[in-house]
Amino acid sequence: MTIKTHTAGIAQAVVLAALAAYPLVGSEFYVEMVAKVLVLGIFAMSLDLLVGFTGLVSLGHSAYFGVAAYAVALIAPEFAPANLWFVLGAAVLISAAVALGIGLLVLRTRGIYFIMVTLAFTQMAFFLFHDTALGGGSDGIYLNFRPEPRIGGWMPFDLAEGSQLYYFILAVAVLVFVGIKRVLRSPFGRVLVGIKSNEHRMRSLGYSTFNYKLGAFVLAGALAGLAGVLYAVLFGFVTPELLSWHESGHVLMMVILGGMGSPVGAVLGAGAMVALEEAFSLLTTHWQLLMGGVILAVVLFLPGGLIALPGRMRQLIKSGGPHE
Amino acid sequence: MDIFSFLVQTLNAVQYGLLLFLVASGLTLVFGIMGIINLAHGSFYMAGAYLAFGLTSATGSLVWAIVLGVPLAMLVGAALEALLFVHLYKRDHLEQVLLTYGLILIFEELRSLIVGNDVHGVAMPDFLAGSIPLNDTLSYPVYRLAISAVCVVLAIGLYFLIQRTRLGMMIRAGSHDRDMVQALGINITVIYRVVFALGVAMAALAGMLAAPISSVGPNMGGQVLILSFVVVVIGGIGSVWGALLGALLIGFADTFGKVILPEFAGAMVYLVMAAVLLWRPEGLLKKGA
Amino acid sequence: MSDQLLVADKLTRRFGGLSANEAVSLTLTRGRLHALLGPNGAGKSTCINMLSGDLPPSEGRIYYQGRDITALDAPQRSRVGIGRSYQRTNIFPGFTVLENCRLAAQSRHQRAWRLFANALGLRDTLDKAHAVMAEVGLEAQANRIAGTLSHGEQRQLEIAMVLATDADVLLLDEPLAGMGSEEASRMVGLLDTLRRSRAILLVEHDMDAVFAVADEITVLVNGQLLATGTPAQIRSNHEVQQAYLGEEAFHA
Amino acid sequence: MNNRIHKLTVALAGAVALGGATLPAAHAAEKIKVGLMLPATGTYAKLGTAITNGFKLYVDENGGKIGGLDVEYAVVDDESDPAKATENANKLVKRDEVDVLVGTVHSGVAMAMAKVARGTKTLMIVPNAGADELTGPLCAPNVFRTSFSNWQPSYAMGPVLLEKGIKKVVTLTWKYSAGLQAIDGFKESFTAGGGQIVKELTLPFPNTEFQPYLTEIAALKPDAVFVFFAGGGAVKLVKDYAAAGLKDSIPLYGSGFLTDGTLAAMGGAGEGLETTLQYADGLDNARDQAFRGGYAKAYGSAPDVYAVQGYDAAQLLAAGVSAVKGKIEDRKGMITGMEAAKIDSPRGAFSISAAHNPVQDIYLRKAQGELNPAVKVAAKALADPARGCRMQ
Repeated sequence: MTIKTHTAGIAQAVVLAALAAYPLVGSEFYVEMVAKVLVLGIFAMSLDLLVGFTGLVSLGHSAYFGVAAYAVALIAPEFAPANLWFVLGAAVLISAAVALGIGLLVLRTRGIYFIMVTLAFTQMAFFLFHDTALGGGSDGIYLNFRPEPRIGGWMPFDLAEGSQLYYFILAVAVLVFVGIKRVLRSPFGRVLVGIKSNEHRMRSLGYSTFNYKLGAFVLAGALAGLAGVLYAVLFGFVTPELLSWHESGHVLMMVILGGMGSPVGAVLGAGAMVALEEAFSLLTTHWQLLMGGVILAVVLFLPGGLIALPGRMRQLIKSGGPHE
Repeated sequence: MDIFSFLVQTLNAVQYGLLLFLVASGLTLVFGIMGIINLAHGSFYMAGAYLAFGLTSATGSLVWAIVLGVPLAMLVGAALEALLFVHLYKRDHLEQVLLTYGLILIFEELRSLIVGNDVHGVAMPDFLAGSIPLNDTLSYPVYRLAISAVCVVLAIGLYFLIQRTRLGMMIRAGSHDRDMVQALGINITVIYRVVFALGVAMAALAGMLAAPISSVGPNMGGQVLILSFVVVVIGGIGSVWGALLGALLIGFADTFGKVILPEFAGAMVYLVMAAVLLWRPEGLLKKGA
Repeated sequence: MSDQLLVADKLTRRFGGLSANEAVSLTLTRGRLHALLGPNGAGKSTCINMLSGDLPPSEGRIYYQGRDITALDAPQRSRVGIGRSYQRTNIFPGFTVLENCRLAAQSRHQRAWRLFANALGLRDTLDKAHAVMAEVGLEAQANRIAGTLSHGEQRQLEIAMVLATDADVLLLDEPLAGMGSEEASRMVGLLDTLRRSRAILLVEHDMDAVFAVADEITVLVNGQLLATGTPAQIRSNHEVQQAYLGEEAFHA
Repeated sequence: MNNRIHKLTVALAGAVALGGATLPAAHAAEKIKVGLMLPATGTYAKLGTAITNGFKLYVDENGGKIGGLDVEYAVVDDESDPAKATENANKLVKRDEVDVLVGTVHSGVAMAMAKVARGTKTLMIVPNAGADELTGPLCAPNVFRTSFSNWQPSYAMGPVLLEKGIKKVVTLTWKYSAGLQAIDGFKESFTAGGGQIVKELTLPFPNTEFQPYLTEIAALKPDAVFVFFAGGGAVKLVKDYAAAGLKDSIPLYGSGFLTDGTLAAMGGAGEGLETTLQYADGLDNARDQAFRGGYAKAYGSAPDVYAVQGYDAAQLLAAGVSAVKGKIEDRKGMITGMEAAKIDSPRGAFSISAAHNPVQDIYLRKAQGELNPAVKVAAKALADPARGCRMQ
């Protein structure tokens, strides 16, 4: 047990070191791609909080991601950089508020109905931005300047510079990762896991599970919003498609691919998804065929996701391999 | 809106609702009886439309296309069930969603590989090609009315199949308690295969019937899929009557939303769905209730 | 009378046109074990579900220490002090025995807002969990996964979880079901101890156990209360003999 | 600028992408690297193929060269997904380090591309997307377009209808930017000439349940209906419109995309439809005939407007490269050359406006079988007003 935690700790440190060193060796494009993976990793971790830990399968998580991204683009002045801390705080608060409003309604339903109502609300949010002039309509909206992390007259770093933006995103991702880990071992987190395991029993033990689920929903919405802010800052372009249910499905896929119920798995899933799409699209224009095949294979043969792969291999070796 | 327009819009709403029911009924059957969420249902609709296009070109008539196409779709459905879906019964909804999402990607790319990305049209049978004049400017296509009629016949047929036949009895039993049905010596494997094939055939039939009045092209399954899910969920999963009710409700919401509240037309369907589910979290006609 | 902890006053529950419970009244008193008897389908589960808050009554009221708690839902009733166990084992099979008990204990002091606190570092909760494991005799199994316990041990765990919630009213739905005789007698011993400081409602099929341990018995038939009284009164009640127990059971 | 070849090695355990080896590239001035960012999958896949074909046809006609330079392609499928657009554009600009970005069909995706092009000062040529903004508020020295602005084709329709004595029109389109901008263009010229828009109907994209609108149109009884639709939606609208019996009583007009590549699928319902576009079938010019012959020979099918736009994108690029005699490091010289270019297009010659949009003739066409032969020139050398464009 301790050896296992030990190796996991070492592995995490190695990965972190590699991520930190990457901008020194990688080209601009791939640095940006890794930054995107980190942003999607935050997004996936936030969804995992619902799907993997609380047992709430949401097909509408892109709403909070997209709303925050739009908030950044709309709050920021057109011809000058905004203050990062202000837009960040405001956008995350807005996502959390939207999640609270939607959560109050959707958490009354269960199972497949929950999946569908979350989808319905995402579609409504999508049409809000797609069909009105609010955020540039269907063509989307630019964020012309990256926000400045100004505190008074002091600017600790500059996001306009690619590698500094990368380190900022990395720092946020690490904070979210550590934060989620801590939340999961907190009394609150233990209750969420209990709800996933047996909600009925949790209620009869005295937990008003609705409130806990709502708390998880809002927290997940806020973190998705955080990812949305980073996305807007990274790419400078926000479009209604960020809110579409396809994006919700996409991030759900990341969670499953990596292995749900584990923050490491969520980040792993985001990385694997981006890498596979990249690799397949280099191979053929019909790359979605391959992507579909991978999804099928993961669901049929690797229910635990990538994170379960080492364990399965170990089992295979222990049992003497397939030939015995 | 004058009374004439109102009546015509009502006709539009009912007609559209019935078309939605046609697609959704197969979904709700598979859903309710087998407990499978099938996102690829829209792909079967698309496959039906392309089948109609191909077979109509080959045989010269949509009628022949349907006569040949429906059994073909059933065969494909049975094969898919035996090869893939049989692995899904013990899995949870999440995995079903993912697997069938993967299938959408595969079907869409296969479509692109096999028939390309062109938009096609399918000719309707000559005897249904006319229109009935409603007033001096507006007339109503006979074909649309014919589709509505087919939908009504199908709804009644489904009712009889489920309530009055031996297969229907087995289906109802299967949907309530699998173990008990097994114990009674009824072969559930066969029932599931038949039900799934039926669901696929119904989606394909919907695609074939809709082909002449829509365009046959890429991604045509996507829109229909979401709408039929909305219908099924509003109606109550597994309830055929619920699907009919849900489909008509959506038909009305969409039609009158476009006319009365054009600003919210895009979100209208989802608004209705959210409202219904907040009022009745398990749909209008919850199964068994 | 502060020792009357839970009072059910004419509880009625209808499902469609059917009455599963019709004007059932009972009183649970501290220090006494009250058994609920009745053939299958008599409405015992419906009754216990109404008391625990799993099912709202159609009519009638429920009082806890004189306070009307009819409107409270299941979690609220648990927090008031009403704990229940289930007929079908209802635990967290994937968690350790300790975590099962710890979660139950945590419910008394939930601290949901302390997002960054370590749940395992909350001493009061942890101590409570260990205490209840010791009380039911599961201390040695603390780190086992609950799903791997024997059936009897899982029933014990279920009781431990209820105890961890500090409930002073225990609603126990067939705690002896499926137990071997040795396990069962240990459980009966445990019930005997638990009764001293609490009020217990016991739904049970094992007639010997019921008559051995109960202070009071209520018999339900077809959703209606047939008789309430001491084991001796019930034993001699003619209606009960007719309707439920049968002559043989008594002369055996 | 050196070309780097990167291999993406993904360590799944850590999801760390590591940069790979760097290879010294061939001398830059000998060739030009063209990044084609077009849809190869999804609804617009067919358009993407036509544009690619058109572009490559010009290059092949010139012995594989553009302005004397060898052409190397880098291709990305943009899936018409704006959510992935910035990253896809970056793939070409930052990973493949292309000299020029060519794309795309979808306006939202093109907007994201333009953002990348502006940020990195990469030359960009838009071979289709009609968003007015691209050569309006978002115009930039390095962003050109060889297709049209949404405003252009429909603006030309206003006077045509007025000339026919049509006074009252209902408009119908999908509620997305392209549709709304097209309707605005029509409205501008039509109302300026005294026409009246009775009602502007919009339906949510990509919904195609037209029946309620047709009923409403029948009740409003306008002199004519003007629409903007393309692809499958266009097919369905025209068929539904005819089936509702409206075709004979209330004539239907549209921006030319209504009948481009869709007439066969309409199965006769589109016969006689009049539309306006920058290209038409059977144009009386030798350039077009040569182009059509070449295209048919190379790809075995007749070209469409999208192929022309792709072909002209290559021509415009060639003008720029020629202007600097192959020294493409001279971006400024290239831009000047492209601005001054007179493109000998199959659609008829056109020049480039100050905002970098074609100044071109718009044809009135009338559908005949599966073709859209020109009836006349509806607007001569029409230039987009380029509102909000401030070229730095």
